[in-house]
Amino acid sequence: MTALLEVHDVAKTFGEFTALAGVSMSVEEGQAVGLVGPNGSGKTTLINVLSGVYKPTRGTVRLRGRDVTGLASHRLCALGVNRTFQVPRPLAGLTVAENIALVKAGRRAGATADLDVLDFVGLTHVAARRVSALTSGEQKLLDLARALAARPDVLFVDELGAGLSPSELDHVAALLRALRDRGVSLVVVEHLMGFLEQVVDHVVVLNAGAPIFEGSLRAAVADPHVIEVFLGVRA
Amino acid sequence: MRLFEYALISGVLYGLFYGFIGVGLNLLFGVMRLVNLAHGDLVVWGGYLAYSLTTSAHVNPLWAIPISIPLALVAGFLLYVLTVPRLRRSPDTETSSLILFFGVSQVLEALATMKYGTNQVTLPELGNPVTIFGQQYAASLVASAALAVPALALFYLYLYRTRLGLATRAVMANEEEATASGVRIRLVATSAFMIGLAFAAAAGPLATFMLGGINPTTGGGLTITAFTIIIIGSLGNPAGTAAGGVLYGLASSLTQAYATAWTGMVPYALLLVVVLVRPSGLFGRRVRVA
Amino acid sequence: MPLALVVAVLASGPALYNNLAFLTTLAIYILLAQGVNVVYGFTGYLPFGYVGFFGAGIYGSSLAITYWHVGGYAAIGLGAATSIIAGLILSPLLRLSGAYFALATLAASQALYFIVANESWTFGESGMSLPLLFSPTALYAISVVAVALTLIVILLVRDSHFGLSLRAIRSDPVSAAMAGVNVVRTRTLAWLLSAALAGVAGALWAMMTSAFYAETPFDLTISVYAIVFALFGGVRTVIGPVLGTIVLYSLYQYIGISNPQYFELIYGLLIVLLVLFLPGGLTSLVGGRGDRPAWWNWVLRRRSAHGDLTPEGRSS
Amino acid sequence: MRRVIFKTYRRLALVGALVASGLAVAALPGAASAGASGGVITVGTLYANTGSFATSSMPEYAGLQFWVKQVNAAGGMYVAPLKKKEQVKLVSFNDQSDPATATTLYNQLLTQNKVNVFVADFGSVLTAPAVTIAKDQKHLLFDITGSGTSFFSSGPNPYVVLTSLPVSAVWPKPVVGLLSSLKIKRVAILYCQNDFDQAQAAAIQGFLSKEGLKPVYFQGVPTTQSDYSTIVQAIKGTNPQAVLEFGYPNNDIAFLNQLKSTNTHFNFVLTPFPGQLPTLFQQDVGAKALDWGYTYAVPPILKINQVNIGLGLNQFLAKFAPGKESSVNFLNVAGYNAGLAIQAAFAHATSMSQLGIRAGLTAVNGKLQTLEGTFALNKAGAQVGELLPVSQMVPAGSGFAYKIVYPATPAQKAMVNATAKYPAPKA
Repeated sequence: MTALLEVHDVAKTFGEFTALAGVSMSVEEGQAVGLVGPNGSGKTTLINVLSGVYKPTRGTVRLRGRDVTGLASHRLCALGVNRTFQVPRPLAGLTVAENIALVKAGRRAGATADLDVLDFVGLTHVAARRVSALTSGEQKLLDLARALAARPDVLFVDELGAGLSPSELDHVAALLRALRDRGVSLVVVEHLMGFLEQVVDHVVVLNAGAPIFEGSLRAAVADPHVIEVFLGVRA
Repeated sequence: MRLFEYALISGVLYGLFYGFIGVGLNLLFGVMRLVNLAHGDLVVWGGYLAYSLTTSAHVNPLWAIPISIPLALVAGFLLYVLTVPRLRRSPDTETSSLILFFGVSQVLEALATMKYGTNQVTLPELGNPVTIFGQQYAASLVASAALAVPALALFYLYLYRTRLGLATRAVMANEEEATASGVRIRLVATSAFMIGLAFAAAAGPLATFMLGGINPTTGGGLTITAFTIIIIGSLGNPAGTAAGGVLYGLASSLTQAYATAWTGMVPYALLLVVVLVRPSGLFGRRVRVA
Repeated sequence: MPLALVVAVLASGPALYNNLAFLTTLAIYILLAQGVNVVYGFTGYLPFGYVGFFGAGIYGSSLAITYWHVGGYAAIGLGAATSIIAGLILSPLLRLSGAYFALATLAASQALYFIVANESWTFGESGMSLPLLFSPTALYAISVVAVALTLIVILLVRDSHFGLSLRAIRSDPVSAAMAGVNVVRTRTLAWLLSAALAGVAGALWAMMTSAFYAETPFDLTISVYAIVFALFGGVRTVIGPVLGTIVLYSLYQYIGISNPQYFELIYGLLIVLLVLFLPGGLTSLVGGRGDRPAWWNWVLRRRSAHGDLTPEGRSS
Repeated sequence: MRRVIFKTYRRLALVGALVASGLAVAALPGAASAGASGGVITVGTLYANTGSFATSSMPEYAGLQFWVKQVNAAGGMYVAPLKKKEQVKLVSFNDQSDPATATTLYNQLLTQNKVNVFVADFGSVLTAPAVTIAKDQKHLLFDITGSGTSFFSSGPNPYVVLTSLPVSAVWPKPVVGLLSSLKIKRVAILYCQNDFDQAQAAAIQGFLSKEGLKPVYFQGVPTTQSDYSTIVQAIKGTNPQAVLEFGYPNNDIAFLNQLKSTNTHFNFVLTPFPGQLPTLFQQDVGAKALDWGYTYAVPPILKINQVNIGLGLNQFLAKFAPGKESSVNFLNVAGYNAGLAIQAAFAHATSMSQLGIRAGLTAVNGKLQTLEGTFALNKAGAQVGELLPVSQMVPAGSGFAYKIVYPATPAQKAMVNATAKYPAPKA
């Protein structure tokens, strides 16, 4: 069986600056993969490339064996790839309901086809409000709901936990687990190990734009190289 | 061949002058993203000042340059205080400024009409023609180029050899980062605004020669030319502005020589080609694509 | 409802004030202001050279009338088609942002002017001269119908998924793309719709004026007026550009007739004050479609000294 | 709750705005003003006090205003169908040099002010919309200087009357006569790409080709051109015996200044506007640079005092600007002359209808002698009478004087007061 998403030697440079040096990884159907690494290690750049915000300088991306390298975001969206943003980017001029209505659902089947996404994330009570009236936690949830409305098979979750209260964190972790259980593949970027633990079992560790470890979260935490990278940066 | 040589030399001379015209705009647009559509009108007002001086005091029109600078600094300060802080609160400063300065340009044109009438005014030629390689060039043309060089050099020194210039470049590169690292945006913006206006007004007397006279409506075309030049030459780059000016001057004089009917199209065609092919300008790295 | 009112007002125009050239021009400016509304209001791109499409419509229809002897309605269609073609050719400009886009469209419109003014097949030097195809009354009636159709189209656009996509793109193109919106295509469609409106306006103008030189159709002040009218009324609303045009263009005509000495000065100051104190336009004063009124924003600003309660629409 | 309030506000606003705009429209003065009734003949016109045509429009307007003052002081204008004199009322609006605005304002004159006849603003660009309106609404237009070829090329037309300048295409005929009398073969022509200048350039090219000559330089530049440096050099490179530059005033000024500042000498230089705007050219170019140049001789250079309507030139100068006769320019005369044409039309009108008024002009066609010469129209309404001789500017004291060196009609031979000095002496 081929992997759902296969990333092969993807690199991205901006002028002389290399953000991604060549990343290969794969995501199986229904798998939840953690993407960790120190600041500036290329996690968000990788997600930007995989979600069509940037075109990669080199490398290929395959979705169910089909080459989707460099496709624009809206095409990827239609093919079942979606994401949330590190700083949530719900559409500020629109209401919550409009944010969801914007996504033309119904085109895809997908694991979340039967889901009322606002109800799922718990935002039904603010559906008529404008985005600017939401708290930052609610905006994060809306960002997730907007991504889910497109019924993705692969969802990139970029630091959804950052800045949330402990109770909100538990709520979000539960949501992600529920998605995983429904069969949505997740790639989760997160600094908070406790949060990550609840959602993923498999992690890829990036440093300086290249993967340095791939395996279980437990093994990663014990890996001397990984520890060095993290402590080195912290020091 | 003689014609080609003449077109090249006068193109370079004109080009340096056009570089001068672009400098002030570069500060306003490059630093603050203010689309100063009144730039050309400010240049024209500098020219009118020279005209007033020569007709009332019968002095060399170039005296208007040192006189206009302090006046423009004051006017710049007032205009800044009255408009910019409010403008910067707008969700889309760039677009709002474009419309606002169109209004300012209308006002300046109206005031010029009221004071000087609608007739073309000219300045007395500075002296006998200058001979270069056996062909004659107007004294004012040579003087304009000669004055443009130190003006461009001053602009360079300001940006690269003063603390304020360093701060200005930081703001140009990234306003948020600059603020975070303690740059006083207000100071940088105010001084850039004032200096930009001073450069514009100082170029006025020269423009009056180069454009064969000025009238209240001259400013509009000049503004577009100035934008073309700074976009060709890349924002915030003094050498680029000079080079953009020279490129424009050469294109203009070569079309005059060989495709006369199309001279009017030169600035527009150049601008279109540059923004489509290389939006960062020919001498810059900053890319501004949506 | 507002649509019916606008049409009623325009239709009763001749009874109030029987200067059909003025009323037709007013209708033409409403079309242009709506065109600006579509591209600026809905996508945030300021088409400073919008007059280029107007000119393309004028010359497309006029040349068709001159060379192919087409009828008036065909001329309107061909005017729109010419503008749409111009819009397609210029669509790469949509890659640019902010002032670069504004200046590039300006350059494009003036480049188009120089082509038209230079060529003899466009009657660039000798001027265009058209036969009379519609009586002034008929032309005005057609203009009112054109305005009504335009308003219907804009209403449909606003309330459709297309309109929602446009608003989303204006808010955040990256996020909109992630929601499945084809940003480039959606923007281009808005751009072409706006071009088509200018083309129709151009064809109407050509048939009204019938004798003109190239400098008039490509005069940048036409762009500026359309933009100012739309802004004054309030972009992103349907009624705003209509109101803005009716009020300001009537004022303009009134001033033109009463001959004040300081016309240009007053108009310039008006623009300056408008940008500084009424950036949302007339409709924002009273709360247009879901927007908070300007005074309410002001109250909010006063109440939040540290700006944590920022008025909406001011995200950077 | 807030939504409801906003909705109410919205309705109120809508109603308010509509009322306001309605008021704005109703307040337009034209709607209220009386038309032709009440024993006055109303003449409508436009002028531009700002913008690119203001320089020419304002003096023309002043000339027309002067005519109104003159006829009214004389107890009014004789109106043949009414068999009595009537006062003349001038209704004028400001079009700011904008042809689109001019369109609505011309229409305003006809529909709201119901003027008896109307007069176009200066030049072809601002006249074009008036020509359309005149033809569409069958209303008599007095076109002072809008000499655009297309206005008069579509066959007989009773509604447009060109009062001052001959159409551009016949205008430069004496220039060619002068060139051939001087045995000049190498002619360089530079023109601005507008109807007025291009038509003259093309006409000369046509006349020359009849003599088997081809211009050594024939180029158009945009009317907005201000930099002539390389162009002048390119012309110089063709070694012309004569250089003809057809521009608007600002083009002529920039071109002549370029010659001056580079000490470029041509043996024969003709520009159209120094003759029409002497004061402006003296200021902006200076007498020295104008010396030995050629231009069309228009009044007041052309001194026509034998007239059968209105004032002769000398009287006009004395009354129009007492003590400041030298400040009077051609456009003042042209504005006044348009008034005379109106006066003649009404004096011989067969009825008060538009065609009746036009018939008045037909009655005196070719017989009317004004300070601009013989007033003669062709079937399309173009002026074919007032042809302009060529004059040369010669040094005189600290300034210069215009000498008429070549006539445009046999009748003008008597006016010739110098022979052309060719080649022009170097300064």
